[in-house]
This record gives sequence, structure tokens and C-alpha cells, in this order.
Amino acid sequence: MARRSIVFGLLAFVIVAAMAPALPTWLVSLATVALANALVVLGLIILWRAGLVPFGQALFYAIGAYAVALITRYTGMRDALILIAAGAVLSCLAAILAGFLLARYREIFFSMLSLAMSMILYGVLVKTETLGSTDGFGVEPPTYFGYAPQGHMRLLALFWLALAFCAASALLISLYFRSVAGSLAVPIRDSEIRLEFLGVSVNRLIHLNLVVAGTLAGIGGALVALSIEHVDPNMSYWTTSGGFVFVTILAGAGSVAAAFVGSFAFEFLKSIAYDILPGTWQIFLGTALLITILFLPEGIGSLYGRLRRRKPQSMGAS
Amino acid sequence: MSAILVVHDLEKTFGSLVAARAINIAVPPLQTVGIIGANGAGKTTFVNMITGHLRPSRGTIVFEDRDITGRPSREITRLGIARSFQLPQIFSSLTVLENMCAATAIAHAAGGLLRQALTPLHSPGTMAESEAALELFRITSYRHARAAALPQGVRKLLDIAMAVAGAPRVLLLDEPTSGISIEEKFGLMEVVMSALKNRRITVLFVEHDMDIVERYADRVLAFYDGAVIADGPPIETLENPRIQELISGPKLKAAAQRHA
Amino acid sequence: MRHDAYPPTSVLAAGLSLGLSLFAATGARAEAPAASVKIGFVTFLTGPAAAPFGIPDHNAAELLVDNLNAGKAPPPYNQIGLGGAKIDAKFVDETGSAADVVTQFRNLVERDHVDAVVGYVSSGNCLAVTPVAEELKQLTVLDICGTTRIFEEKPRHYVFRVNPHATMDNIAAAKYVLDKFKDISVYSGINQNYAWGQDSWRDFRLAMKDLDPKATVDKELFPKLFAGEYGAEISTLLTSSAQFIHSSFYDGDLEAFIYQAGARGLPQRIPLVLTTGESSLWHLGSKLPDGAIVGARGPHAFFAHAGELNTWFHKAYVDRFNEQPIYPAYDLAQSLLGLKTAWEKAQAKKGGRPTTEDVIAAFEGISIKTPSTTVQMALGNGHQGVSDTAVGTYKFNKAENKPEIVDIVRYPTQCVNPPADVDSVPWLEGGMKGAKCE
Amino acid sequence: MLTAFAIVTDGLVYAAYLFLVAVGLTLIFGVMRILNVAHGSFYAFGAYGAAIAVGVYFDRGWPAAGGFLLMVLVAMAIGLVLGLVLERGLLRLVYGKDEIVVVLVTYAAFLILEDVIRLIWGPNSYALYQPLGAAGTVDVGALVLSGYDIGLVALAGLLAIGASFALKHTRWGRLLTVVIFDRELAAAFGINVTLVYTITFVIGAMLGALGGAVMAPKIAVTLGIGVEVIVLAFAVVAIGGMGSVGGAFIGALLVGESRAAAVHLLPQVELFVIYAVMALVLVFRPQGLFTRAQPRKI
Repeated sequence: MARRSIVFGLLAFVIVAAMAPALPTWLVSLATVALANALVVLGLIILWRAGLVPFGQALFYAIGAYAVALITRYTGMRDALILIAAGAVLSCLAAILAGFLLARYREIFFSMLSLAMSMILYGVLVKTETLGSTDGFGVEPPTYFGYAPQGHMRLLALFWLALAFCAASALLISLYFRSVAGSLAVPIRDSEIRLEFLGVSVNRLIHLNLVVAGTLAGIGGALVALSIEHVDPNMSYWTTSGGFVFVTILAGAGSVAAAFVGSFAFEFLKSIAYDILPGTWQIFLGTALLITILFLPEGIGSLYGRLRRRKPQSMGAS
Repeated sequence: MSAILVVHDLEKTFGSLVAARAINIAVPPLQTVGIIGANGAGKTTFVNMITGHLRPSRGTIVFEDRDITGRPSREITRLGIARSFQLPQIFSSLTVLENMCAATAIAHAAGGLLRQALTPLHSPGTMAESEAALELFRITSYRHARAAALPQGVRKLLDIAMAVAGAPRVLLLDEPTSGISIEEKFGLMEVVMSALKNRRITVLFVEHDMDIVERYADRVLAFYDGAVIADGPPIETLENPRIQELISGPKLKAAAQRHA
Repeated sequence: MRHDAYPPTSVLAAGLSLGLSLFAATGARAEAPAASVKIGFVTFLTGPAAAPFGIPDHNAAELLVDNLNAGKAPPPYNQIGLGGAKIDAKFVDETGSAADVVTQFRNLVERDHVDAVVGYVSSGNCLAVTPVAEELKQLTVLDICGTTRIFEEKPRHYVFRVNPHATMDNIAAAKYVLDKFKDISVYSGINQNYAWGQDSWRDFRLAMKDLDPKATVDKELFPKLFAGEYGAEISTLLTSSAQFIHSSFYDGDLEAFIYQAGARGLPQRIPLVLTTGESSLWHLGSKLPDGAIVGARGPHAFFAHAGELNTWFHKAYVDRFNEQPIYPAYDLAQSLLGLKTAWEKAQAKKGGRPTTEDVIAAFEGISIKTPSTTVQMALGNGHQGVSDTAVGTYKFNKAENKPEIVDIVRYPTQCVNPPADVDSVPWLEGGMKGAKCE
Repeated sequence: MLTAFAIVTDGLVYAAYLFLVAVGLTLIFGVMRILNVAHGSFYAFGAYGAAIAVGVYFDRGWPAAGGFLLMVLVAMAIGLVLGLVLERGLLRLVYGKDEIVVVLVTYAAFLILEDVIRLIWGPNSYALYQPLGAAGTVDVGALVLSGYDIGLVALAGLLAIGASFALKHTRWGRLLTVVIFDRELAAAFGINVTLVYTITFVIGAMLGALGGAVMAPKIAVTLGIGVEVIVLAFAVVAIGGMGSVGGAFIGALLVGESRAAAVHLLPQVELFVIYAVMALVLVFRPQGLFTRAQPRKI
């Protein structure tokens, strides 16, 4: 079962990659952003499984994005892989540091502390006029091992790269969900005490999840920075974090796949809303969210599961 | 062989309140110790200190010749002292089998988060072992039931089964029969005690029902106001009039006479 | 929640279905008749920037599009639409993250196949969209955003901005202040804590340093954007020794600041210099004490040069929306009429519907007659407009119960704008060499 | 000296503003354990309502006192309607769900209400300037204080005292205290928790609307004024301790004074001083200044 779903998943990625050249460019760039956000959401799902909802995940998202932007700006380094790796490493380090604090908190206090952290970064970014303050600054289009694609190819290359990162993350995370540590998320919500008395350090476990989620957010931010070729402090503002939580609820924490389904659904919704209701698109999004919560309590991701009746799956399998 | 658990001059104070004072005990391997005392006498405090949930204000705890005083509970657990809870601590949104699998898997992948992140949850080994444990505690029939929906007795058994998953040498049971109807109590203790004997585990259990203490304990510790006021074989301890006056009350006499 | 296992094939399913449905969406969209020119207008239709910018912007666009399509505008704009082709307008909200704005821009270009994009209020969005416009080879006319960085960071080919950048507002303000009050020695500033406020204050200070080296800054305050409560800032300014206070606040923040400061007698005690004050005068009315110095980011509204075009625009706007056009409306007019001028020049030259390249060639360096003044596409290789500007002093006409601007001083283009080959900040730092003010 | 005085007074005024927007939020959280994002909408509706109704009132030239009274009445009316609609129509459906899911429901409500505002009152901004003038000023040396600000501080103080008195000494207050302390217990005592919820939410909504109504004269009432308020109120409530009215009061004072100090002495940090304070407090007292962490029973 597990092995099959992974094969299917990878197959799905390959097929999407193959049909990319057939898609119109606007859809390719939209999809690239959707994929990047899906990584952030994937991270939030990891945390949500353990009952944690950060209102400040944009902190790591922005760090990833600014890492890319600053490196290209000050070193001229433009290789996509290296830049994204740098974004990942820096956000990972940030998550390790922040984790020492955050991992001690639960529930709303966790949410608020992470909010505070991201808002402090926001304040700092707005204050640094050398980086264009709230206007932010542009990011040079990336190269790939020295190859600098042009025009349509430029979008496709990045899309494929994003897809590759997503496939890799999806694979690793679903393996992680099947591991002992990964499957302890629900137990954390049920009884931390029992876990402690089984010899598990809950705080360290949460710290690990935070680092994984933070790194994913960083990669997402890096990809977005390369995709829209611009960064600004709003990437760290609380409404950005709110948006990611929005998508997470939309997606549901059902599975790795949910992150991608949810993220695409969200970009799709937004694109429609902007298009048909330019003045009142918020009503559209709000209603969509309400409907999801009320009628799909486990998120859009659960639709597939509902379609086919299943005997109870064993814990943690994803 | 020398004692497996030695407690020396143990003391715990919360501000002015003294919850445990000058406790000295040595427990030889495979002994089953019953702990009695009125509510607030310091029984649970004692258990909490041994298992690292509370840090003692004074004194030492030595387990298998290793000083474990004030170590965090997860370390103590890994060293081989497990515990069950008055309110069973189980993962209520998982099924019984999933609960057991979690406990077993953790025990197998003990030592380090990284290892736990790399070991898959389901291996034939852990599965078989979990099934065996459910069998041993006679709750196999509930294997696919959600823990939240279990009857109290099964919750208690699951709680203990999970505690035992890490193959501890010492197990502390905090009121294993509290919240269980009189009829079921003995049945439950039968299952637990035979399972633990079979696993060759030294047991300390907190209990209010003197009949149960008398039936299963090789030795009784009587707590009063944070201190151990009696320590000896069940019959004589329970017959001690001071104990009857302070803890067990006259109903004990009947029980004592039955055995006399 | 439970963790149900199901294969990520649903990703594929979703991906495909979404892709296809989006396709469908595009297919369904009725292509405008080839005769028409499709223009995407992007501005803030929601959020706090809607009232001050988005709505006047949107109104002016509607007004002009309808009148141009009906051929009702006065000469030189009496030709129907753009060179006879009716304008097919599509409005998009600018609200959202930079990623949203860029995505929406791509959708306009590649899904709706617009011929030109006109708009953007936020400098951040202008900066974000510009490289994409270049990449997509999309003719784009930036509207209100004031940042000087667009054409100073690198030369652009497909992007134009008819409206002058913000530098001249602050130079003019500085000059005006200095002739109005002799011997200024101390001044303070309160600007919003984001790029617009920071840049405005930087330009103003540099201009002051050039024009009056002995003047020193007392308090420089940067409250949060949309802060709403300015008690502490007002106390700070009340206790400051400044002879005047510079601010680039606009609309909501400006009005909140004026109400709160007015209630505590600040503007009565220390004159205010409001570089964008014009946009709020009709709201503030008598709440803004006479004597405040106001600008309109160009010679707009009160400052507009008299003429048929101006009279027509003002009347048409008031008749249709029964409110006064404020400078953002004039900005949109300049952007759209600039595009029209270039388009029709290209068409005349070619004798047929011009291509993007034709329009660009025609646009560069062109001079554009607008309701307010005449704009020269002089900077950034002919992609950035410059014009004269004006500053005046506020006076509330109690008799007719309407705001007025008195002592208007006009500043010629070369007096307040850098020469073509110099960036604005270095120019200011270098003492505004080559400024011609006579 | 004057600066010190200015810092204190400015801090008080800002604190009053913060307390007025935070008290309703903390009340709702304390009783219902709901972090109500739609609180920002209550604020905005209150502001719009007051800006229009009270504006009309003053234009009639009627006595100022009535105008101030009208502000409160408008706020209460709006709070009543919005509160009932949201609680009965929406929240009722999600009680007992994940805390965060309920937060998201209120977030959805907030998004919708943002556009409802636009649909009702249009995108243009409204101004309610008369009350500031009517309230006059008080001169303290070079410093001129607005009578209206002094009124705000007084109002906030009265609310704080009133609330803590009501919680301690009225029957309803005691009921609330019980519910805040332990919902199960309250239910066991036969308290009609559903009713308590509805009434609490309505009161919270009224307080939120009141915050908007009394701020309306000081700001330009325009789209998006709710967004800023939400996160400010969250910060204050998190600092003071979720669900503690006294905490919100102290939290507001703390933030208000530190912000005022920042503006006067170190303007560079003004932008994030609030969040710095919040982070510090959370680090040293995770549960906020005024609530005790629930001891884990085992």
C-alpha cells in the first residue's frame, strides 16, 4: 500500500512535469507559485498534526526569500540550486534557533510567540532602507548549472525545479510520517505525559518538526523569490502567515497530497475571485473557507479519501 | 542479589507544605510492594519522585546501583523504571493496537530522535510484539477500538501494557484499580500481576483497597503525612492498630480475621 | 484528525482538472473584437488605499474610456478610443502580495491578451511588475507610484511612466517653504514608516540641505503606516522647536493626523507642509487651518493650468461622480492620454494599427498634453515623464464653504527635476547642478 | 521633565485605545476560548456606524453630550446585531471543534465582513470631526492635551473598574468567572453555558464596536481599519494573559507606555516595540502576565 502510493505520487509528478510545456505560460508561473506555497503548507501540516498552528511561519518563508535575493544582489551568484539550498540552510538555522524557544510552547501561546517573532523581522526589514524598505527589491532570473534559459523556457525551467523539490519533499515527508518520530504527532496532542514516560522528549520532537517545517517554508520562499523575481517585507507580515494557515485548513492535514491539492485549489480560487469579483473577492474567499470548514471538516484533501471507503488505516500512514 | 531500588532520606516540600519526609526504602528484585495511605499522605508524590516527574527536595534514589535522583522522567524510563497512571495516559484518538504499536516502536527505536525519525513505525517485529502484549493483557478483542471509547478497565490495562512495552525492571502502578467496580477489581489485578510476574518485573503499586493489597503485595508501605509509618509483610502491617486507626479503618479487622 | 492513507495521485487529478478548468476559463472568455484595444487597469479597489487612490483612479479611467470611445473628448483627443479603435477596459484589484500582483499581471497579459496595462499605485508593486513586463514584452504604463528606482536601476524598454516621480514634490515644497518663511533654522518631519515616507523625507532633507545649509532637523518621526493613533507623535511635535513640519502623509493617515493634531492646536502653532495634501482638502475642509502648505504631486486639480481640456475633464468628472477629482484622477488621465498620444502618433506614422514596438518608438521622448499641464517623456531614455509643478497655501473659503489654494507658485520642469542623465539622489546630493528656475 | 510627562500622558492615551479594543477580545477568549479575528470587524462597524449616525446628530447642532451618548448606543446596537448573527448563525455550528478551526471561522467571517462594509458604505472614507472640537483642550505648559483623549482614558478606566466589579460582585459576573475557571464544572453546576456564551459574545461584540465608535472621531474611517486593530489587540491580550480583563488592562498600559517612550526617545524601534514587549513577556511568562498555567493532572 505505502510503496504503491509513493510510486503513484512520483508518477503524478512526472506526468505533470511532462504536460508543463503544453500549458500556457501564465498557468506555469501560477503553478510554480502554487508549488512553492504547497511546501510551506506541507510544513504547517506537519505542525498541525501535533496540534501546533504558527501565526508566524512567514518568518522562515521570508528568510528563505531574502536569502536568495540578498545573495544574488551582493555576490552575483545566480545558480538556482545553490540559491535555493542557501535559502533552505538559512531558514533551517533560523528554525533551529527559534525552535529552542518555540518548542516549549503549545496551543495559542505557540501561535502568538511565532507571530511576535515574524513581526519583529518585519519591523527590521521595513527599517532597512538599503533594501528598499517596504518596496523590497528585484531578484535576477536564475541560471541552471550555467545555463540561462530565455522566454518561455525561463518559466518552465523554474517550474520543473520547483516540481523536483516538491517531489523530493513529498517523498521524504511521507517517509517521515511513516517513521516512529513522524507518527508521534497525534500522540503529542493526546498525551504528552505518556510520551515522556515512554522515554520520548516531546519538546525535542516538536523542535524537530519545527525545523523540518521551517526548512520547507524557506525553500518555498526561495522558490517564490525566484519565480516572481521580487522580495518585500510583506512576505514576513502576519497576514502572509494567516494566508498559509488558511490554505492548511483548506487542504486539511490528511496527507502529504493534501498540501498540494489545497495550495492549487487556493491559487485557483484566488485567480477566479480576482477575475470575476475585483471589488469583493474577499467575500468569495471567506465563503469558500466557511464552506470547507463546515462541510469538509478534514479539508479538500479528504475528498479523495471519502470517495473510496477504506477499512481503518493504521496510525501515521500517509 | 542486592536491592534493585534504594531510596535514602527522600524529602519533598512545596513551600511550607511537606509532601514527603525522610523516606528510606530498599526494594529487592521481583518483590511486589503495596503502598497504602489516606489521600494526600504522599503516595503519589513518592511515585512521582521515583519516576522523575517531581524533583526531590532532598535525599537520593538509586536504581540498579545508579543514582537517578532528579533525572528527567524520560531518562529514568529508558533506564528501566516505568509507571502507569491513576488517570490512564493513552492516545485516545488512536486504536488500541496503534497505541501499543507506538509504545513498542518507541521502545525499539529508543535512544535518539534521529533514530526514531529513520525507523519506520511498522516492522513485522513491532507488530508481532504489540499483538503479543495485547494478548498478555487480555485486550486483544479491543485491538481496533478507538482508545477514547474504551471501558475504564481496558484503559487501565492498556496504560499498563504500554508502560511495560519498554521492558522495564521496575514498574510503579498508581492506583491501578481506582474507578473500577468492586467486581472487576480482582479480575484486573489477576491479569496485571500474572503478566508482570511473567515479565519478571519488580512492582510498586498504590492501592486503597486493603483486600487487594493483602492479596497481591509481598510487602506493604504505609504512608501518613508524607512519612512511611509502617513497612512490613501485609498481614502484620494491616493488623497494626495504628495503621487501622490512621489509614485502613476497622473494615480491615474483618479481612485480618479471615486470614487468622 | 485521522491520517488517511491515499496516494498522491489525487495531486495529478487535481492538477489536471485545475489546469483544464483554467483553460476552459480562458477559452470561455469572449475575445474582444479585433478592432478594439484591450487595456488592463490595475489599482486598489479594496483596502485602505482604495479611497485615496483606487477609486479616483478607477473613476477617471471609466470616465475617459467612455468619453474617448464616444469621441466626446475635446481635441487633441477627439479621435474615437485609441486611433479609432474602441478601448475595451478590464479592471483588476491591486490588493494582495507581490506574488498575487505579479500573477494577476501575467494573467492580464497571457490569459486576457491585453494590448496595454495601465496602473499600479504602490511603488513596491511597480518595482515587482516592471521586470515581468520587460520579460513578457508587454507595453505597460505605470500610474501613481512615485519611486525613482524604476528607470534609475536599469533602462526599460516596454515600461513607461508618464507621471513624474516623487523627487520634484519635495524640491518644490522646500523651495516654497524657504521663500515663504525667511530664515528657517529648525524643522521637523513626520512621515509614514515605509518606503514612500522614507524616500519623501530623504528627498526633502537633501533639498533643504542644498537650498538652506544652516537649517537643522529637530524631530524626525516615522509612525507605522495606518497607525490611526498619533498622540505621542503630536506631543513630540508640540514640544519641538521646529518652524514648520514636513509630512508626506496622505488620505486616512493625513486626516487622522490633522483631526488629532488640530484638536491639540499643533497646526495652529506650527505650519504644516503637506506634499500630497491636495487629495484630502475636500474631506478636511475647515479642519485644516489656513496657512498649511500643500502640494498635489504635480500641477493637478487646484494647480492645473487653465484650458479647454482641464475645464472639460473637471466638469465631466464632477457631473458624473458628483465629487471633486483629486490628483490621482489627474494622474490616471495623464497615463491614459499619454498612451493615446503615443498610439495615435505611431498609427499616423505607420498608417495602420501600430504594433507594440511602433507605440514604444512613438512614446519615447514624446510630449503629452494633459488636463493638468504638458508632460515631457524626458528621463530614463524617454520612458519617464517630467513636468512643471506647483505648491500653494491652504485657505478655507467660509463664504462658499470650500477649500482654496492661494499664493500658488509654479516651478518649471528643469527647476525641480534632474537632467536626463543624472539620478535624482546623486543630483540632490550634488547640489541640484543644472537646475534652471527662471 | 515635560518629555517625561508627555510620555506618561501619551502612553495613557494609547493604552486607553488598546484596552478599549482588547477588552472585548479577552472577555470572549476567557469565556469561550475563541480567539475572535472578527473582532476587527466589530471595531470597523462601530467606527462606521458612529461616523455616520453621530455625524448627522452633530450637524443638527444638538447638544454635544447627547452625541457622546449616541456613540455608545450605536456601538451597543451594532454589537447586538453582529454579535447575535455571528454567534447564533455561525459559531454555534463549530463549538467543540479544534480551537484553530474556530479561529479560522472567525477569520472567514472577518474577510466577508470586510467586503460587506464596502458594500454598505462604499470605498470612500468618512470623518467624524465634531466630537474632538466639542471636547475642548487642556493646556499643560507647551503641551496641549485633548479633552477627548482625557475622556478616552477615563472611559477605559471606568470600563476596567466596571468589568472587574461586575465579574466579582454581580450574579452574572460570578457565573462568567465560574465558566472561565472551568467549563465542565460550570455545566455540572447547571449553568446554561450556551446562554452564557451568547451573552458573552454579544457583550464582547459591543465592546469591540465601542472601541471603534470612540476612535472614529480621531481617525479617517476607511476600509481596512479593522486589520491593524486585530493584531494589536492580540498582542495586548497575549501580553496580559488570554482571557484576563485585568491582564488586558496591564498589557495595554505596558504597551502604551513603552510605545510612547519609544516615540519620544527612540523612534527607530517604534514599529516593533509592541512585538518586542510581547516576545519578552511570552518568553518569561508564557501564559501572559495574568493567567496561571493550568497544572497538568496525572
